[in-house]
Amino acid sequence: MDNIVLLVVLPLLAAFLMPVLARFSEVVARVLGLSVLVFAIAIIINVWPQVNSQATSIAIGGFMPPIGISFYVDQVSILFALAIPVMVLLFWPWQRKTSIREYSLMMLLTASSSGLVLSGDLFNIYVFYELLAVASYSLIAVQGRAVSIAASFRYLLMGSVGSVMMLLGIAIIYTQTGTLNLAHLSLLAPLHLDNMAGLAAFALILVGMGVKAELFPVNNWVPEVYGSVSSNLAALMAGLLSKLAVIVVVRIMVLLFPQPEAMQLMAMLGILGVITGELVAWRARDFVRMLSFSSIGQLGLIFLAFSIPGDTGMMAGIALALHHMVVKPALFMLATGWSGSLENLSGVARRSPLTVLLFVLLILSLLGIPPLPGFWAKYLLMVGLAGQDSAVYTLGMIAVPLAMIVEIAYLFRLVMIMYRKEDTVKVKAHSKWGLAIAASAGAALIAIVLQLQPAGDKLTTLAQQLSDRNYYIMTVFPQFHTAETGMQSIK
Amino acid sequence: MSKIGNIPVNAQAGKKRTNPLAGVFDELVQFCQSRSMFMLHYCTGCGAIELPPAMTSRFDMERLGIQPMVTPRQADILLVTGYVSVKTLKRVILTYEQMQSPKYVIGICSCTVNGGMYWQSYATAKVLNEYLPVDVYIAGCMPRPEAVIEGMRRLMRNIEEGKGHAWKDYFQRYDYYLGNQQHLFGDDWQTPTDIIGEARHYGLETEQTYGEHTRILEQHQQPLEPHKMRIKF
Amino acid sequence: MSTITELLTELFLMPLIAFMVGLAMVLMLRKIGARLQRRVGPPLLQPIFDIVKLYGKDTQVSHGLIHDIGLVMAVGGYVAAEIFLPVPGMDGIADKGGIITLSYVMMVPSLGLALGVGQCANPNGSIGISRALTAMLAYDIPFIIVVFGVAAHYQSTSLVGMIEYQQAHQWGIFEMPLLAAAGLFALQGMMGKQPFEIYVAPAEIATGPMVEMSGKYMGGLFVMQTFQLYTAGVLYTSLFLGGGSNWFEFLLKIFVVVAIPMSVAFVFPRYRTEDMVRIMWKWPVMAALIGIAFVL
Amino acid sequence: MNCEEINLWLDTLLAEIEEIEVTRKSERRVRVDVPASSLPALLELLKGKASYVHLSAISCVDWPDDEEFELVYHCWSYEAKSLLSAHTRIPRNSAQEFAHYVSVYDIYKPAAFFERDIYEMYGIYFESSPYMEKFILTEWNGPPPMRKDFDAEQYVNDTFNWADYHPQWLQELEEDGGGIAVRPEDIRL
Amino acid sequence: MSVLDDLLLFTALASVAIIVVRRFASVSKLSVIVYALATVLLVKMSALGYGGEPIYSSFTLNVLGQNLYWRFDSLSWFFALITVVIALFTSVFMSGAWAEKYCQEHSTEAYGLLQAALVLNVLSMLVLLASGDLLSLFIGWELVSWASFMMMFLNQDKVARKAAIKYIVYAMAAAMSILMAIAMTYSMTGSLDYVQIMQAVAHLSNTQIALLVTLYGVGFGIKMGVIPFHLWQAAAYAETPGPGAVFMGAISARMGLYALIVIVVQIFSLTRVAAIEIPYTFLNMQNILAWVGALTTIIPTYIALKQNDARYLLAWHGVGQGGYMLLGVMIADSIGTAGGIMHVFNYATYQAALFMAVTAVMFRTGTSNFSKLGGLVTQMPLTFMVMVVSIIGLAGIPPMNGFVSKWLVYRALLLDGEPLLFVAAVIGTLGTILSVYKLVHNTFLGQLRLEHQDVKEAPLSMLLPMLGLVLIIFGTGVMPGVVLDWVAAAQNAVGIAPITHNLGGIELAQGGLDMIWVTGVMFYGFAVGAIVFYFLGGKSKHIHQFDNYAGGHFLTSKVRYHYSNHFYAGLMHLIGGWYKDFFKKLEQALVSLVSFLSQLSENFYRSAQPAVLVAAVAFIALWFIMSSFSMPADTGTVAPITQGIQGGLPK
Repeated sequence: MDNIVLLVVLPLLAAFLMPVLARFSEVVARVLGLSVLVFAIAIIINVWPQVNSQATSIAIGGFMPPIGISFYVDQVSILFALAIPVMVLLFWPWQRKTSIREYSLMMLLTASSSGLVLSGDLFNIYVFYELLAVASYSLIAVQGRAVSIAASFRYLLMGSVGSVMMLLGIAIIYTQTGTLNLAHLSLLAPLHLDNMAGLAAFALILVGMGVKAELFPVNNWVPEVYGSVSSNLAALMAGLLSKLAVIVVVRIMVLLFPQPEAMQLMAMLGILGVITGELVAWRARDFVRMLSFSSIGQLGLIFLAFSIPGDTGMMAGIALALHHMVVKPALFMLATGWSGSLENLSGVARRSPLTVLLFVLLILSLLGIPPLPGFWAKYLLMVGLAGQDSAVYTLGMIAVPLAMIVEIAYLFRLVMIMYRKEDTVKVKAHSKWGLAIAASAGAALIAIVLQLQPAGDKLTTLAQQLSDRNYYIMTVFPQFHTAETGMQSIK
Repeated sequence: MSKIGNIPVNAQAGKKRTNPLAGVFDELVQFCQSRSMFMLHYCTGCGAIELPPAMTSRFDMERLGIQPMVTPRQADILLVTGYVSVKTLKRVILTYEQMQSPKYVIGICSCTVNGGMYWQSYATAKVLNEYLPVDVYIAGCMPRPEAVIEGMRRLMRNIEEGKGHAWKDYFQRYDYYLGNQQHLFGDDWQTPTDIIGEARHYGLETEQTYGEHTRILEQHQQPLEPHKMRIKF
Repeated sequence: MSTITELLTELFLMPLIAFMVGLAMVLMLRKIGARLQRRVGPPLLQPIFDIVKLYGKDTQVSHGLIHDIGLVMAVGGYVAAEIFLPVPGMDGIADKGGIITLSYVMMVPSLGLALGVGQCANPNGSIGISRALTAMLAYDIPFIIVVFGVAAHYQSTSLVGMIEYQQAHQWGIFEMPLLAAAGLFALQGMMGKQPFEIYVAPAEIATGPMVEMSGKYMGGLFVMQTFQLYTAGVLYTSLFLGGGSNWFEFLLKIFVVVAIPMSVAFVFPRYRTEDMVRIMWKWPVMAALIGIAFVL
Repeated sequence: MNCEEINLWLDTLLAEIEEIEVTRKSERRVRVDVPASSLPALLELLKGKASYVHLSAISCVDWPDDEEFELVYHCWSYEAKSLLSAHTRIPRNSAQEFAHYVSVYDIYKPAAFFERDIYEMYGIYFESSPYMEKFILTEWNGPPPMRKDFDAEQYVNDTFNWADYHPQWLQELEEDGGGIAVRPEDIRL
Repeated sequence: MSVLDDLLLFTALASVAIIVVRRFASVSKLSVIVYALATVLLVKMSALGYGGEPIYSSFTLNVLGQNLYWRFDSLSWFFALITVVIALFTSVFMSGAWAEKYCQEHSTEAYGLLQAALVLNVLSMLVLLASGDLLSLFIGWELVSWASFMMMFLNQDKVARKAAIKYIVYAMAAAMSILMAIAMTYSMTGSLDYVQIMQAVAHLSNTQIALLVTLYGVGFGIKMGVIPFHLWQAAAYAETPGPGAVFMGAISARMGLYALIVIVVQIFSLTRVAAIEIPYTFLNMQNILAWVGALTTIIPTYIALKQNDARYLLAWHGVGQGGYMLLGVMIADSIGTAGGIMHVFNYATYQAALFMAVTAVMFRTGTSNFSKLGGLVTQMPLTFMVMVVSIIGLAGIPPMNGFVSKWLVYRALLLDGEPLLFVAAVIGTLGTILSVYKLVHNTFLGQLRLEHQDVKEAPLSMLLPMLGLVLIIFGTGVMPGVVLDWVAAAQNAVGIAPITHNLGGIELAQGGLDMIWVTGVMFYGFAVGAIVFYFLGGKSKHIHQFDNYAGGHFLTSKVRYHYSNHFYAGLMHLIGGWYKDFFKKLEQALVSLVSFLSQLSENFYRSAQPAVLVAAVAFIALWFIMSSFSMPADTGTVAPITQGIQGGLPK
């Protein structure tokens, strides 16, 4: 079970070894990156059955929590941990001309993201988050185009402000409780963090992590960055990194800040994200810009879903997150050929009917049309929202459908342009690999439709695990049989 | 020189019923035809001003069962009032052919009788019954309403006595009338009504219906048989 | 329900009576018109003379099969409508279909005539028909409100039931004066006489729908006019004047009912189409609605 | 400028021009004889300067023996309250089909109708008049009927035949000596 | 494997087969066989039509704690029967001559897509009709709206595309409002199954019921095209290629009514809906729905009056008659609902026949624009006969079936004592009569055009379905009892007292209706009229159309002596001013509001210095938080925490 730590260590090592090895032979350096990823996948696969039965907490270096650094591995985090190497492998910059620096940055990215997902310690999360941020700034800058450098600088500014606020949040938490271990903190939270300070801390962490998770006030960088980077990287960032940030924030919220105000704050920001995302996407005239705004909208939806207390919220959130993780990168892969203004897509259905059909399948699922998984996610969200009776959720209940109507308007306006009679198409050919990924994503959607029942059960177990605080505490502190004994022991 | 008054017409042509018993029924129909006449006055000239007084309260034509009608389809009597210029004669003939028989023509004012005071004019048709079979003439350079009503009563008596068959003459001697018309309007003269078809349909044709004038008409007449209701896939 | 043989005699007798009474009504119409214009007016049997003369015509013009069928539907529709109207001693099939069926059966002749005139391919006819249908739209709304009020008041839609109710209680006119007034106004429109006769404007569109009707076609329309007057009269009496217990009283009522709109007709000029619709939707509808307010 | 001054001014002006002769028949009637070529100029002067704004009619007189047509333009002035009729003579050239003259449509708009009338009735073709085609005599394809050399009565006798109106009651009268003094066909004016 | 499974499975396999085979010419024959077999399967289930127990499908789905199942009850059987029969007629109409012409003009591919769209539509409608609980209802609902979008999508020209996208946005709005309503029902009653919801409804508060009914009403209303949402339907249905319009016009919009009946009448039960009082007005919820139905009967019918294209006129009538059905259903007593439900059947028959006739005219003359048509009665007499019979049905005049359902609704309104609703319904019907005559007159009557002299009758493959529909219209008109049995079964499946009826019609104490007698007397009248006409009058002669009274003018083909455009000029002088496109302006206002908001939010994303903005906001928030709470005095509490877990150190 302990070789989970290798997930973080090996890519980190490879990241720093790669430039050195590159001196001797290019080939070895290139192969190293891939082999590390494959090895990571192998580790996860053989750990998978064990985690399925019982979540575990690994104390690194033998220092038991709450002092030492501990990794917490349960079904949710292992799922995302698996997603990281798979997605990086899929979106590995295969082109010949990519420099070794980019490979090592990718390795750094994998290391920091898997660490972020697995770590059970607040400060550890902050460190990995910083590492991830640095990796993504430099990855954007390394594209070499002037516009991407400017975008990465603006993203750097936003990111650094975010990380400073997150650090402040952690500081407040530390002053209040004196510990940084998540399990321990969740024991102390009802006593110490249930006041204004706790709420402030949560707000700061939320906005801090929000930068990476495209949360409402801090997502100005999204359109510029996705517009300027290669679609591989954009797919990776939109698909994977934003979900990781969301999962971490949710885990913190569930464990540390279960009070309703926190959830409503997150819900409010989520609703604003949905509305602004969809509305601006309605005006977007460029394919990639439209995709990025729609991803802001979808992320807002995911935040809103997670902010619903109880199981249904978690289920809706995870469903939406996983669905978005599959669909959005596929759409970005389609953008390899179709970037540029929407008008030069007019009549493209005549030129490549299958790709357009795939595009339609993907956006149908994004919109939530019944047989496709997107619908079940949206159904869970609506049921969750309907269950709550506080004002924010009813506002969400009204805002989400309206946003969906705007979304269908601009998506189907694009489909109309594609199916126009006159054939004035000015698009490049898709990259074979990109098409393959998109097609596989479409196949995944259809597979889920056929396997609806097992997928539903898997989703319910994931949600239970994510929302169950005592289970988390039990696994980290096996000696406390129940949460209450833990509480007495502290007082 | 055409003779007025006694138009040689065989009254029996085109009779529907042959058995004698039907005679009683025909008597009734003839009586009703005389008692209810729908009048269409074509105000070709000055004579028309005499008709409103004949209709209104002082002389009241309705006593005789005469009602003014607007379209030739519904009318029985065509009152040609006043001089008939060549241009108007074309329209009078068209209106006459659109009327449904038994139809009667009453020429009011002496201009229809023999040219009247416009006898010298190059533009007017002098004798009406060369172009249409006329039943009754009412002379007078604008006959007074009493004269008009007297003319009407004379027509009613004619119909009662069974002498109201001038309309058959138009079918039976169509070639003569057509000749006069073509003489005046030129050879390419034609009306949208298919008189020859109608004559054949009602069995009113005689050998005099056809002649060289009808041949001239045949050459340039546009086809007039109606669009038959047919099912053709 | 009367037995089959009785019904068959009724099937034969009712339209015949309708025709006879209708002829008398047409004579009365023309006599009133003449008297108002200080004229002598037509002789006694003039309507019969006209109809026999028209049917006795030797040549008739038809524009096609639909033109003929249109006429047959027009006359046939009214013959069928007569059988729905209860007459003292004969009920016909009034209880098989109530007022609503009757008001719809009365639309069959106008639709049939419209189809027939349509095939005459004469724009005067088409303009006339478009105005006739607009007129129908105009007078049918107050008429339907009146029907609603009456049906609601008598709690039944079959004319036979209504007449019994009125025989037992007072006449309809006393219990629902406003509805009766509105009904009379609608009757004026329904009979298509002078103030609301825009679709037969002789000078403007050459008698509208009747422009291409000659011989037996025109005769059919004269017969239809007789039925129209008779139906209007009998419908109004059975709704408001309690039908007829014996024939003399019944005939007297019908003639009085029909005489009022006739005398109004010859005094008024002709309204334009939109004015007719405006007037019909303003005054009678107002009166009828207030009348209903009292009834409900 | 009241009407006396206008009349005075006009008379003096016209007097100066040689080839036209002016006869003022009365205070409200002036006759001017002018050669064909200068008639439009005169009309322009009248309309522009002398307030003769209304062309009430153009009449035409046929002088077959002088081989000429006489055109009379009747102009009316509201201020001067007087009618000026300008007479002119144009050659008849009865050999060809039409006589020719210039149209005054550009000066007086109503001239178009009068010119078309004269064209139909007398066969004078007015150059550049807008409606030079048959309007009244559409059914007539004989010579222009108003010309004196057209004998209407002869034409009527050729084309139409008369009704010998000799009904029953007239025959009885004639048997016992009565009857019509002058038969209709012998009446001559 | 119940019969329902066979039906659904068979239709699914058939649609796959048709989609695969769509390029070949045999696809039209295949589709005809498919629908025929589907009808046979439905007939096997005909016990439902006479009050049988609902048939459950063996296929159930248990997802996320909800179990979805599918069943057919009498109401859904009634609707399914109409759908499949109309589809059968449409497919027969599509095969044969129409197919060849469409393939030449467009392509065999386009024709195949049309067939595929039709079969997908039928499949999705059957799935919707078979839905057993709210979730399966929603899934079916979405499939139907997307299948009809696919049908509208086939027509390539600009107007059709604009109509299609407007449709899909409306349909999505409807879906969203229904999803919201389902979510709320689930949260209020705890389950999505009809039976449990029915029990739970008893103790729901009035406001909750009002909210649910409004949301469901809006959702289903958009699909039915009731008054505030009626703008999309006419253009969308008129622009679909010929037979598509036939199918869509006849039955597609009625799915909204089916769902409304299931939800509002069966689950929330009209008495409960009627109990909800709207404050400050005399109305209650049921009145509002009834008035929406009444307004929908009037406004679209008078918009149809102004149309200058036959297809648009018929499509606008579709909207109008939809309102009529809603009005019928909303009158709580058995006669009214019977009228409403029967009107679905009647309307499907004659709307399909009318659209087929118009398509036949377009097939022969190439246009359906009134100003280019006229006088086709002599060239296409059978199509004319079909159109006359169906317009008599649409106008609701006795011998045809349309009259029976209209009579039922009027009788119900009379019994209920709703004068204004009664008048509104009558205004709607009169408007139908006027616009229906305009349709017949401008296409078939009047002067025949020169270029249409040699137009032939519609081909046999198109005429057969039309004549079949005419037989149905007349048959059910004379003997409405046949349909009334099914309607009665449907009524008691939905929980309303079924209507007492016999073969001829309805007996009621206060004056019933017996169509056999009424039709018999009418045909006796026509016989008398025919005798008077043919035997009393003399021989008549057919004459040419130029031999016409024109005030002495000689008619030639150069001058078109025909009155067809601006047909009801007199009426339009009065009501012309009342058409202010109120709803179109409302729609445009909404669209401009959305674009304004998006402009507003785009400015947010374009701001140059986001980082500084966020930092300032954060700093202020931080300052506020730091000042608002004091640091905890004794930091001692921290210390003991660690001892408590001392034992946790590594061994």
